[in-house]
Amino acid sequence: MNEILLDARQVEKQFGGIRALASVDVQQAVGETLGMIGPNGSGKTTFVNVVSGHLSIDAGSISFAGAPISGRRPHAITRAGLTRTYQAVRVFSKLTVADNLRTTALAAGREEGVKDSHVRELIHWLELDRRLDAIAGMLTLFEQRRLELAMRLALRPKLVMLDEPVGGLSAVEITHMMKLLGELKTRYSLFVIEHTMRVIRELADRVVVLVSGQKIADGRPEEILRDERVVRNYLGSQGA
Amino acid sequence: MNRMRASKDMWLWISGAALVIGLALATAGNRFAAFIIGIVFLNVLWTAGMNLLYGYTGLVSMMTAGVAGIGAYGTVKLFLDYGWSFWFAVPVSAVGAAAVGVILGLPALRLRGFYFVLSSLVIQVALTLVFIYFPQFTNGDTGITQIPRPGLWLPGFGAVDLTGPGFEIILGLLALAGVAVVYMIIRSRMGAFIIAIREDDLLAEELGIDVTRYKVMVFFISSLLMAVGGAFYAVYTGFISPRSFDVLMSMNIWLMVAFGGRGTIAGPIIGSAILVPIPFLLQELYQIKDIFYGSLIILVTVAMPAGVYGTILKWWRVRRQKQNTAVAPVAIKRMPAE
Amino acid sequence: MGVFGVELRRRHEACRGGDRCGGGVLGRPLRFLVIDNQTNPTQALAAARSFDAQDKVLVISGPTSSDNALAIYGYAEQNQVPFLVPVAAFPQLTKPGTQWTFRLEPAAVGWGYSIAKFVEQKKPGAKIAIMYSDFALMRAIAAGLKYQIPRSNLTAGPEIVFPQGSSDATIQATQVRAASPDYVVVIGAGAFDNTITNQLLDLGVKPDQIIHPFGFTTNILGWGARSVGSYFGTFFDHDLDGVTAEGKKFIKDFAEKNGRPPSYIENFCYTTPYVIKQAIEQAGTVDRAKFRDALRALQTKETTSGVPIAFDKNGARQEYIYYMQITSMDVAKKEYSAKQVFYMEWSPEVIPVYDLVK
Amino acid sequence: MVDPNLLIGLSMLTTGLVLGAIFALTAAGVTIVYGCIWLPNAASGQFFLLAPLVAWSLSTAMGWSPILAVAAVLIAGLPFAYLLERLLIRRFYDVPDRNIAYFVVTLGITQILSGVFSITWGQWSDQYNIPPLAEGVVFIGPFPLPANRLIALVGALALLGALFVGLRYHRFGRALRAVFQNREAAALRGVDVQRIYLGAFLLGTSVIFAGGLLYAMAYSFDLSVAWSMGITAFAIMIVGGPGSVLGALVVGMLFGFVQAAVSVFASPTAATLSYLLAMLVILLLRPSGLFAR
Repeated sequence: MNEILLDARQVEKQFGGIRALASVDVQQAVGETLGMIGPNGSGKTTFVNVVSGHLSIDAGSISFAGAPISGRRPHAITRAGLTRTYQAVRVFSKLTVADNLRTTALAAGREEGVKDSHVRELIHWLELDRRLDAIAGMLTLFEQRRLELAMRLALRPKLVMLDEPVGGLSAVEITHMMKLLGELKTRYSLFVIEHTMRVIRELADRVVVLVSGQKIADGRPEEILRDERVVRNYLGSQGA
Repeated sequence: MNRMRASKDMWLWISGAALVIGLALATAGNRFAAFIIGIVFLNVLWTAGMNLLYGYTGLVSMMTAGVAGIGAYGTVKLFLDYGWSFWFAVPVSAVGAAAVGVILGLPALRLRGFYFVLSSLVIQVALTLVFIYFPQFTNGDTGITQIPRPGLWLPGFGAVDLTGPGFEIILGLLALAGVAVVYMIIRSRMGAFIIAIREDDLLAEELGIDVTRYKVMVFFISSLLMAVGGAFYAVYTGFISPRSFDVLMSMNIWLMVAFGGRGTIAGPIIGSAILVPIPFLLQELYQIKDIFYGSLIILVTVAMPAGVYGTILKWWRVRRQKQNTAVAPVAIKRMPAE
Repeated sequence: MGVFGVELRRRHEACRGGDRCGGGVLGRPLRFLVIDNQTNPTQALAAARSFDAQDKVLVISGPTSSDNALAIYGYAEQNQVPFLVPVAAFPQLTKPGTQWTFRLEPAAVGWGYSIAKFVEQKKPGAKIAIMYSDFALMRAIAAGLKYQIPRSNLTAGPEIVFPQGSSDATIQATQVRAASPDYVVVIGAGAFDNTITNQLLDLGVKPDQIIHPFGFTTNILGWGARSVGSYFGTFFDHDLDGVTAEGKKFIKDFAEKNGRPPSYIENFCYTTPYVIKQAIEQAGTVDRAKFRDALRALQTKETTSGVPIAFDKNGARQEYIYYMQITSMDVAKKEYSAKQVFYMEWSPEVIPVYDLVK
Repeated sequence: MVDPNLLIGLSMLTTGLVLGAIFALTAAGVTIVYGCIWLPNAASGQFFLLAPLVAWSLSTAMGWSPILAVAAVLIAGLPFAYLLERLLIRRFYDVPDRNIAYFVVTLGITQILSGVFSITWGQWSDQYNIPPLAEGVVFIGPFPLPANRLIALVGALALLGALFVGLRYHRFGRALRAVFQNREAAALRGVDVQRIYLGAFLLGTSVIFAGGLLYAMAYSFDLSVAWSMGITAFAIMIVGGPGSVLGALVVGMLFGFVQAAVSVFASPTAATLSYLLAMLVILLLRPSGLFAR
């Protein structure tokens, strides 16, 4: 196994007596694409929230790229190279696409903003060239998803955590997004929460299954998707 | 491109300076009109600070008058009781007032939305009480009267008379400088960040922007502008009392920004220029002043959330877009090729 | 207006007209500043400036009872405009060195002084409790009273300060009652004055133990019929012994128009144009400095009561006060009657007015 | 001679009860509106003043009996609140962050009302007394309590009790509480949220009116009451927890007794400052208040 990038150990999170995360262990290696699946309310998004610093943990430890990050504020974690997206797409919806990207580039310390070569490549690759002057909130959902992705990649992260990257997209758009994520996978470490099994099957090198805040399985997708407990606890209920 | 912008900006500021000097000189013969102009200038400075805070960062602070009051009382204390030069007392007390403002406001800055508004309101009320109940510093609710205008000695000019239009010119240049500070901040990295904070502070933080740090910086800078304005207000009008810096003043400054157009450079200037003279010119109607202001607040919030200038800008943008559409229709979303 | 309350409100309608001078004297306009305590000081200053620079008035005068008086005072002194204040009792308006400001109403510190003199004459050695609201005016009255109590060989009882915005005084009234003072001086702001008075009466304090430093019609009626027998200070009342024929006409006309008798505030406003007219006639010109000098030298009398009017070198009025005892009241009809029980005149600086209030 | 400490103790008790009950009632009105609609009504102090001013005019200038005047004001308050909701309040129901918009709008209403007061009632008098419903004093042990103030106290406690029971057991009260807790969930369960908003605004505003009327029965009042009461009610709501009627009740009573007790042991000025301090501390440390669910 490669060098460990994300290392979460015995992570605990409670909400008013309910254990949202119960002693969860997750390790991710550099270059690896890790999938996380589980029923609604199983704690997947909570896990991303504690890793990205939006929620504090009650017990356990999280380290990233060799340094502990639990207790640090979200912006510091972002600067350490960990970025994330949200289930509901999140961009500055009243600003233009260009301003969204410019702000992000400046936040990453790239003074040229949209003219930065890396940012321009991203714009081109994610086909946002013709939408730069549009107000972000007026874009289609798929365009917003691509903008969101462009913003995260402009930060030059070491790890991108994607919370349901194809949620709400049409079949054609999913195919397109899959192609983009496939290319992304070759250059970045990805962490993907998804309900669409196709995404997990095609993208993930390894899959972690959360049920009621507990990790019940961890392994290669083809094994996991056949695992009896997983099928009973999650896939069965999905009818997949 | 950048050089072009810089030179265009330079011309803008020079004509701005010419405009304020011209206004001050034009009203030199009429001390009443000059006074209105002077108060408008002060309010332009105050609204510039409020605009940075509310218009660009999205923080509705109700304690701005209190901070201006600290600047004013501090300056007057140093100037009159300790015999400092006014020009030295202003920066010292302004930095002091801004520091006090930040220390008081710091815990509140962690709060979001309405809770920040309310905390700042409570702090404002408490500051007013401090102004009233610490008469050894403030002379209590009767106020401090007969504050003299400072003298000024400029190399090359010698002693400058500040009892006439000289002071209005200084106020005008000060206002211009305040607006320029805000303009430069908005053009900078920091500007992009605070706008991001206004739009979505969680997302801003997620993108690696230290939200708290920028909020504190903005709060400090705007407090500085408020406090400087307060100090000049004291010597310009010659009188300060707790009521000069009460919550109604905070609200009025907010109203000028909202009415003129938040988050635009010109909006608050327009707001000040329209709203400040009204109570002075309609003195006979002083009784309905509160009703007028209250109605205006509601009107702006309900019907014109972008303010006068913001509404004009929007209308202009829509018009331009329509023209553009006529020339080259915006392409319908292009499906990327496999 | 402070956040916690309107500064003592007093009624100014009678001052708005200035109709006694028919719009002007010697061709110069006579204009009255209309400023109440809701007006922001900046606006008060703008109004003063407008009268000075735009209208070129000879004299600024206006009913100003709040900090606005001090604001305009500063303007008047700095810009050398005569400023005649009908109703504002802050001593600072005539502090030593004042050149252009004249005050018709005696200073509040003196009111406090006169209470002690009044009690000294009524009941030597009496014990006096003070209950007052924390406003500049009330503090000044209390300061004068506290200064004079030992000098008049009186005994100081409990002293209670209420913050601006208080609404209940039951406990404090109980405390005061427990100390059994001979007199309680009540100096509340606005409606709270009524509350203190009534709560003292509830607890068994007798009306004739209560002294209000000042009483004007609306607040006398506010104390209610229960307070018949209590004392109040004033500078003019419809039941004064010495009301002149002109004074009687003024009272009658005012009552017909407003449905209640006038009090000292309206009387000061009535007197102001008369004083201005006298001074202009003496000066024989409408030059501001000469007018100021004429005011300084003025020796005249209130036309309504015959009380002398003269100013000292700082522009302070030669002071005087009446104490009245309420004899009957009909709140519904807005009527009361009172009898004059004490009168005194004194020079402002028999007490250190300007040291007691900064 | 009665023991002065007993008298002072009894006066503290009655003052604490009267002030506390009126504070609690007013804050309950404010908190119902905020908890349900998310409307922090900055004009609640002006509403608190409006009701007794109208009652004062009716009972003195028009010569109505005080009981009739009070009842008339309470009834007339309903269409007033209804109109306000229809014309202004409902426009913001779907605005995100609407509490800030509401705060600003109600500050505007505050300005308008205080302007109206100063050119109307402010010209007519500078202090107002509503004629007492009952004359005389009732002795509580050795302590004389005016009958009128006793009526105000009983009225306030009765209203508080009714409010508390009504919110807990009445159908509308339960729906209101459901909306307090989670408006989406309540909407999903078939509660007509907009109707509940309207109901909450009418109820909360009427309760504030009632608080003002009871205050005016207990004390003389003037225009400055609006500011001090508005701030006090807000402080109670914040400390008790916005939306918590129980919090308003407990903290309101507490504030009443604090004002009563502090003025015995320290200066009355300290009591006023202590409200502000309590509010600030709670805002900074626990913005959801002491009685948050």
